[in-house]
Amino acid sequence: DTLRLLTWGGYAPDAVIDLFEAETGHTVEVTLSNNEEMIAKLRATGGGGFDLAQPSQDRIAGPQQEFGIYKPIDLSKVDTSLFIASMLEATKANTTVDGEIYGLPNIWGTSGLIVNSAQAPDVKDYTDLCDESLMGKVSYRLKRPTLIGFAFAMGMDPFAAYDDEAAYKDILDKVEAKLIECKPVVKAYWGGGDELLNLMRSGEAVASMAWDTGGWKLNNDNPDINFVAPASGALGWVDTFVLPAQGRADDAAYAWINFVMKPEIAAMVTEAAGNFTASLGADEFADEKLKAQYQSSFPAEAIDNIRWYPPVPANLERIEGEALDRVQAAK
Amino acid sequence: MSSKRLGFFLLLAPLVLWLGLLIILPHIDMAIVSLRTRVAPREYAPSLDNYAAFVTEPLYLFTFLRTAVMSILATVITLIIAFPISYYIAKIAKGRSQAALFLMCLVPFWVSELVRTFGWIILLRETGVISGFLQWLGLADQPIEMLYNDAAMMLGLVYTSMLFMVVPLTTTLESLDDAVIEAGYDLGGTGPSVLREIVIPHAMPGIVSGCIVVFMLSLGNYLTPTMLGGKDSLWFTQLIYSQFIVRFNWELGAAFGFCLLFASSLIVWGTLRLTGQTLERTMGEGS
Amino acid sequence: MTADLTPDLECRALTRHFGDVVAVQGVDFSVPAGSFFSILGPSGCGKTTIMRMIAGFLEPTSGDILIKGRSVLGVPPNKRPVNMVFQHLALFPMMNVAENIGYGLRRQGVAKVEITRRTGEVLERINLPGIGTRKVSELSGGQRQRVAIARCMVLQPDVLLLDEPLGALDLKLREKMKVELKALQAEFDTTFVYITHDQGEALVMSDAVAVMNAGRFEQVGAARDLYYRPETAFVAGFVGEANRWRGRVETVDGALAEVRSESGLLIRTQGQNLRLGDKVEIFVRPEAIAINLDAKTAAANPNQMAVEVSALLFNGANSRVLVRDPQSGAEIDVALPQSAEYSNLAKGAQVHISWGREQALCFADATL
Amino acid sequence: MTADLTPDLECRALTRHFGDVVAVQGVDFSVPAGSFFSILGPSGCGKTTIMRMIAGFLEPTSGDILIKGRSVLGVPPNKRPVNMVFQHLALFPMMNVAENIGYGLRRQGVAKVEITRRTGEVLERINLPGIGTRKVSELSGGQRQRVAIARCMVLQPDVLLLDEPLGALDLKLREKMKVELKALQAEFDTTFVYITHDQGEALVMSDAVAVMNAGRFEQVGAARDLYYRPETAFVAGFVGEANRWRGRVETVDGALAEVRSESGLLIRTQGQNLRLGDKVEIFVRPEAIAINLDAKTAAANPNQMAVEVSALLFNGANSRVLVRDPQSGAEIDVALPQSAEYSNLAKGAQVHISWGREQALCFADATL
Amino acid sequence: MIPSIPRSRTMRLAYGAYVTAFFMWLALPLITVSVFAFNDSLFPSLPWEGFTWGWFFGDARPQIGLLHERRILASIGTSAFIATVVSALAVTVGTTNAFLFNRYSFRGRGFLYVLMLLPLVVPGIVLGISILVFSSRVAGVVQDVTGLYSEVLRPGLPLVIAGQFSFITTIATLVISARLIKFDRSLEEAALNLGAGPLTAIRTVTIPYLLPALVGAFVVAFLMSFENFNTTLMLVGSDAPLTITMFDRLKEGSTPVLNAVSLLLMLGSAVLALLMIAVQRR
Ligand SMILES: Nc1ncnc2c1ncn2[C@@H]1O[C@H](COP(=O)(O)OP(=O)(O)OP(=O)(O)O)[C@@H](O)[C@H]1O
Ligand SMILES: Nc1ncnc2c1ncn2[C@@H]1O[C@H](COP(=O)(O)OP(=O)(O)OP(=O)(O)O)[C@@H](O)[C@H]1O
Ligand SMILES: [Mg+2]
Ligand SMILES: [Mg+2]
Repeated sequence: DTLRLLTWGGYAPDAVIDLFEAETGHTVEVTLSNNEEMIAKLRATGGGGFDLAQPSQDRIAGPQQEFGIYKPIDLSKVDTSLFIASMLEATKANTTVDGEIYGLPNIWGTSGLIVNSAQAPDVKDYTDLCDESLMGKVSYRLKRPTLIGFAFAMGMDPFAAYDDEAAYKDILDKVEAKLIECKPVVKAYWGGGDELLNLMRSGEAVASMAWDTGGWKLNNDNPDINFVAPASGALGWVDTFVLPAQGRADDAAYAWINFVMKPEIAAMVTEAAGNFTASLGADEFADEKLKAQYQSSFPAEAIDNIRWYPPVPANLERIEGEALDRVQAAK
Repeated sequence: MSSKRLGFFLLLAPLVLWLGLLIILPHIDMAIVSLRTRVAPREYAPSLDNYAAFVTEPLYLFTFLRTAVMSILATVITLIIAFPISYYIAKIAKGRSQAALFLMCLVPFWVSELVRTFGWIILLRETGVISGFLQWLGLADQPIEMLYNDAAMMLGLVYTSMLFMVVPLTTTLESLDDAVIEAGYDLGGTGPSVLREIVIPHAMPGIVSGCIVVFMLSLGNYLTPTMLGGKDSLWFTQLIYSQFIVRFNWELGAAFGFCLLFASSLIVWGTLRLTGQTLERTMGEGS
Repeated sequence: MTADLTPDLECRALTRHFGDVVAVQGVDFSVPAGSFFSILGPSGCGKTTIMRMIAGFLEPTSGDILIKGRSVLGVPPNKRPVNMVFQHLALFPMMNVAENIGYGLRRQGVAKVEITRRTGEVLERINLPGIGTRKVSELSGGQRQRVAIARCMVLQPDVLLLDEPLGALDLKLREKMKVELKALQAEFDTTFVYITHDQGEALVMSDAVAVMNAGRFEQVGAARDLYYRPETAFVAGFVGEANRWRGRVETVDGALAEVRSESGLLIRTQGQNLRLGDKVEIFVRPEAIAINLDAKTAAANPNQMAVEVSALLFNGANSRVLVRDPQSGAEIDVALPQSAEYSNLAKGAQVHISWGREQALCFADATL
Repeated sequence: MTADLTPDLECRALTRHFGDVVAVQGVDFSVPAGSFFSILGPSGCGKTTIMRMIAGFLEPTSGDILIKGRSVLGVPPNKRPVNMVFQHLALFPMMNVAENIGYGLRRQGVAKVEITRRTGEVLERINLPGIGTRKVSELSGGQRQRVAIARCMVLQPDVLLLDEPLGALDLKLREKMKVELKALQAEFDTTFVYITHDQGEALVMSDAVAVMNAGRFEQVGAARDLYYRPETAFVAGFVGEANRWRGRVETVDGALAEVRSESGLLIRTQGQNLRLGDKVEIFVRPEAIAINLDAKTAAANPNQMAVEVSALLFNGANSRVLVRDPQSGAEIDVALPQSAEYSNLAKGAQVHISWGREQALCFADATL
Repeated sequence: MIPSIPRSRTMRLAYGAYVTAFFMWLALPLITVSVFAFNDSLFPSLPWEGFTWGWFFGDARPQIGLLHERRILASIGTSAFIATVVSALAVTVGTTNAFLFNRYSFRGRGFLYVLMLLPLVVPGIVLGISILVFSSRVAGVVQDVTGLYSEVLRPGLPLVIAGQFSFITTIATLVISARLIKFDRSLEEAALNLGAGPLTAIRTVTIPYLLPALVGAFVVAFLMSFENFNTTLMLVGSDAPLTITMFDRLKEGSTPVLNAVSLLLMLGSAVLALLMIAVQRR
């Protein structure tokens, strides 16, 4: 069969695909995307066109209720022993709709800050990005992680307000005001990874909100730059496996899941993507340097402080979107 | 006679299929989508809420106006830059160099807009080529940021649209008989007066068609504002894109799409009326 | 008036090269005020080049151009007191008739009312009152013609240049416009310099005609002089129609001579400086040849022969007879006289033709 | 041959309407095999419409077209045994000369070698051997002309239609091509139907000419008949040049009559069915008017008057004198005879003119 | 202001300088992109780290050259495929449209002509979205009624082709019409007169006459399809054409391999352009 995989860059390295194809006889077609586009695309196709997708675990329940684009996972076809049990259970809980499980964890990571410690040693939390001394030297995205990160840094708990639209809106209003106030300091809102990497690497920006992997990548190039878990806590995400509602090659999809969760394969994925997987025992195969970078970014208390995204209720994203638009348009 | 009718219908069929299936029906459908609103998961009700949102939310209106004004500005700048070039190609260059110059105008279109914009990013960024060059010349003592602002975006828009202005302008200017210009001088005209009374009126269809195309391209552009624009340069297409892709709100996105289509048609129609041209004539001559 | 003593336009040793091509070579002429001067020559001989130099669109390579006695070299076209009617008229298609005519006045900063008045006036003079608001595209060919002239005349130029203005018109209209143009010139009393490659136009309208060939003036003179007393073989061949023979001088007796053509015809002629054995060209106009049904009448002429009619080209007053000399096989073009006597002439008829010595124009063969 | 008895082409009561416009109205004619038939008429009179009906591009509204005696109504253009030389020739620009000529043969499925042979043959017949590989754009106007004819002739059509084929050529070339066309027709021995609005072309080449006006044939006949014996005022005015007066019959005496023109000129003429008070038109050709320096010689003619020369239009053999009748103020166009006697005639000279009764063609005034 | 009008030397020089500057400006980003294809660095920007062919031929991390980038190569193939199909369709329909508008006058002709121009004034993104929404709905209806999943109506190659076709056809129509208008109908009549049937006449005379415009329209359509982003973005499925792939790459992090692809494209386009000139010359 042909496995049409809708995934993120780096999650399906060519080397892994070659091994998979050799072992199972399936062929793999990869389409790269991100959370929003994955869902938009599946919505447009009515959950067709792909056999396996990998949205984050917080983006499964809501869209499923709204658009019905996934199909339940048959756990009997999955070798659950390959997964880190706690992660598997958490994901299952977060992706259950009407008693059916829709997602399995694959890769996890965090987002926080990338800081050039030589030039901006004082950046410890999201709100520090608004420091006037960094005028024209900081960058972040205008996306929901920024809203949530700032909310935490401002001492609020947005996740707790997920179910209370009014309270959440209240939080967003404050964050929005902060972001608008902060706007003059920002050099540019980055849109893609390339932009971010170029900004930090060239020294045009000295601090930014970003994913941990980006920071580690830059760290290879310039030891001054590294990922910093913010004081108010890094935001933790888990990218999952889901079956699109109209997928045709479920067998190949399960085969792929079982294949990439093998520790040695998962380690290859980690090397390509830069993030760790939910595969049990993959750490042993992982690159030493990456581990070292991970440990320097995440002291023990920082790991405990990671705030994992809960599932996003359906209507929240609209409110967030409006707030973000207003920030962008503000002078 | 009947074979003539048969021929007519055979020729009409592809046109009707094309326009009907790919332009008209989709737009009708989009109109329908834009006229409903979500009341609960997978439940929609007919309403005008989406249009109301467009009109009542200052952000949307403001973004739209900004986009339109910037597009008009880009069109005007493109026209001003392109006119002397087209004139040079059509009237001053002769023979081989004329053809060569014309082809050189096409060169940027050998690569996609993405690559062109990418090229500008390399040039304009703070640590980019131009900034470096200026420092090397001693004209600047520290890196200069030229990216992420409206000027950069304008540059990108103008650059990307240039061809669509130069081609119709050159074509219409070429059709102006040299003798008519000479007659203008012969009767006592000076450069500016000949330009104002003879050259520009003659080139009007080309100017209008170039302006329409450039305006529409700028208005509908997504890449350039996204890649070159600054932190407050929200473009209306970005708004549409995000409604569809990021916010999963097709209803509002469709309404936005319609507003864009409607308003742009209005502007085009107004321009045509103002200049006394027709779409048929300008477009027929323009290509 | 004393001003009439200086010619309106004078060109002195005017020369123009385009790279290696010599388009105009040492042309000298002067045009008296109020006269109609034509330049007649085949395509590509350099007529337009002269015109464009006078109007200021080309710089002469050498030589001088004087208008009313003042050199205009270096004066830009919009400052020269000459106006030009272009070959395809070059009316401004984006303006109506009145705007076209008023264009030059607007450039001079004449007041609006004044422009309206003068435009109306000139339209009246060209017999087209009230067409001011028409579009150029709504005019007929002849009307455009007149508007183009009016557009120049309203500026009262010292000299009006016309570059084959009738070239684009059809036959009947050309005939009509020829006469009209001459009348307009008289009406405006302006100096006209007129370019054409149609000898009919040049001969009918002009006070003086310059015949031009390959960048040079071959002869300048009144129409009759060119026609009856051409100075070069080129002029003889180009102006009017003619039978043309190449040959060699066989006997010379003072100014009289006998020439044997390449086809073997013996032609008696006259001419200066002819020497035995010279290669010459002989021109005899069709209407100079008398046609007779019997030999007697023909015998009076030094050139006469018995021929057979090979074709009759009936064309009313311009009918021709093609006759064949049985000896040389040469075909000779003879004008058919309008008298009833010849109206029954038919193909194959035996007739006699004859012409006088002085009708056989003789020139040294230039192609030698 | 017996085939010669049926005409190659015959039109019967041919009529064509375009909506309300009647372009062609009840036209009848037949063209004998091997002859040269011209249709002469002003622009827009319906000439092209007739041609297109014969070629099959237009259906007649009524009437019939017969080729070699067989009706071709309903036969599509590609099946009719006629070929057409288009006004602008319509040579295929994307093909070379040989491909152009071979086009019709290829459509007939003739073998390649045969096509090459016949193309070469026809090129030889039009005196252009070896130009087969040239591009159309590399040919001169006259060469194109001949290629266009060859392209049709290679198909050996029964009838060749020519729609103003010389219209696009310049003056000198037209003169030449006229003669050549006639020669080509003799060479191919095919029936030619020729359209033109230039009377010179029609008169010189044709065996028979039809003069057409506003959709109808006014007169069909040989060139001389049309010129000397026009049957209608239109023909008299359109074929050849003429002085034209409108007037009223003042006295009638059998066939003889006296007419007073609107300008007051008294003209003695002759004509059938003239009655006192009739409005008539009188035509007198310029070359029919004799010009005399003294009154005596003129007195022999029934029409004679003393006039003043108002203009001399010198044009070689075609020179004209415009004279003015001092009484009526009418201007009369008189051909200038070629004799030396008149060469000194100048503007303002007092001369006598005269013409015979039979030279003054008289027709009932149609515009009445 | 034309060569025959005398102009001062300063004017001429200034004008010349302006034109030169303009063309330098046009070329600038392309040259920059090309130059950085040879930068021996992971980033296509300053500083210049030295010359390398690695981004074309390299086969080891981190310099994986163009020739070893399966996804990019595949997307070039996809783009070429889409462009070929779109151009062929657009030229075909453009030709029939041109004939329709040139040869027939019928009621509603003017209205249809304006409608035909409409795709030019619809922003690309809106066009893509409207087609996406419509096809999704149709697919939904089809599925509800027949229970069949219609791949064609879901984002993917067919929709990308349809989307690009929908506006490129207008351009093809204009290009072909422009030449057909200049066609002298009497050439076709001459062909009929010489014994060709109506279709043969069109095939042997009209089409050869149109050929330069057909080739021109094809090339223009090909290039427009190849570089289209806005419309494609909304309709693309799992087979991404080159612009989309490059856009994705750019989001992940650009390497000079993108510059290498661009350089390759420029060369390809140059070849196409020369081809077009060669045909037009005929
Ligand atoms: N701009 C130019 N560059 C080069 N050669 C030129 C230019 N203009 C004219 N010539 C050449 O100069 C010669 C004279 O040209 P000109 O236009 O004066 O001829 P003409 O007598 O007006 O002919 P026509 O009757 O065809 O208009 C020709 O050989 C022509 O090729
Ligand atoms: N297709 C048509 N539709 C309507 N009217 C037409 C059409 N073709 C010709 N006519 C009209 O029929 C009349 C005769 O036209 P036709 O073309 O036969 O004239 P013509 O004698 O060939 O003129 P010309 O010498 O200018 O070519 C004209 O009044 C013309 O306007
Ligand atoms: Mg000329
Ligand atoms: Mg006609």
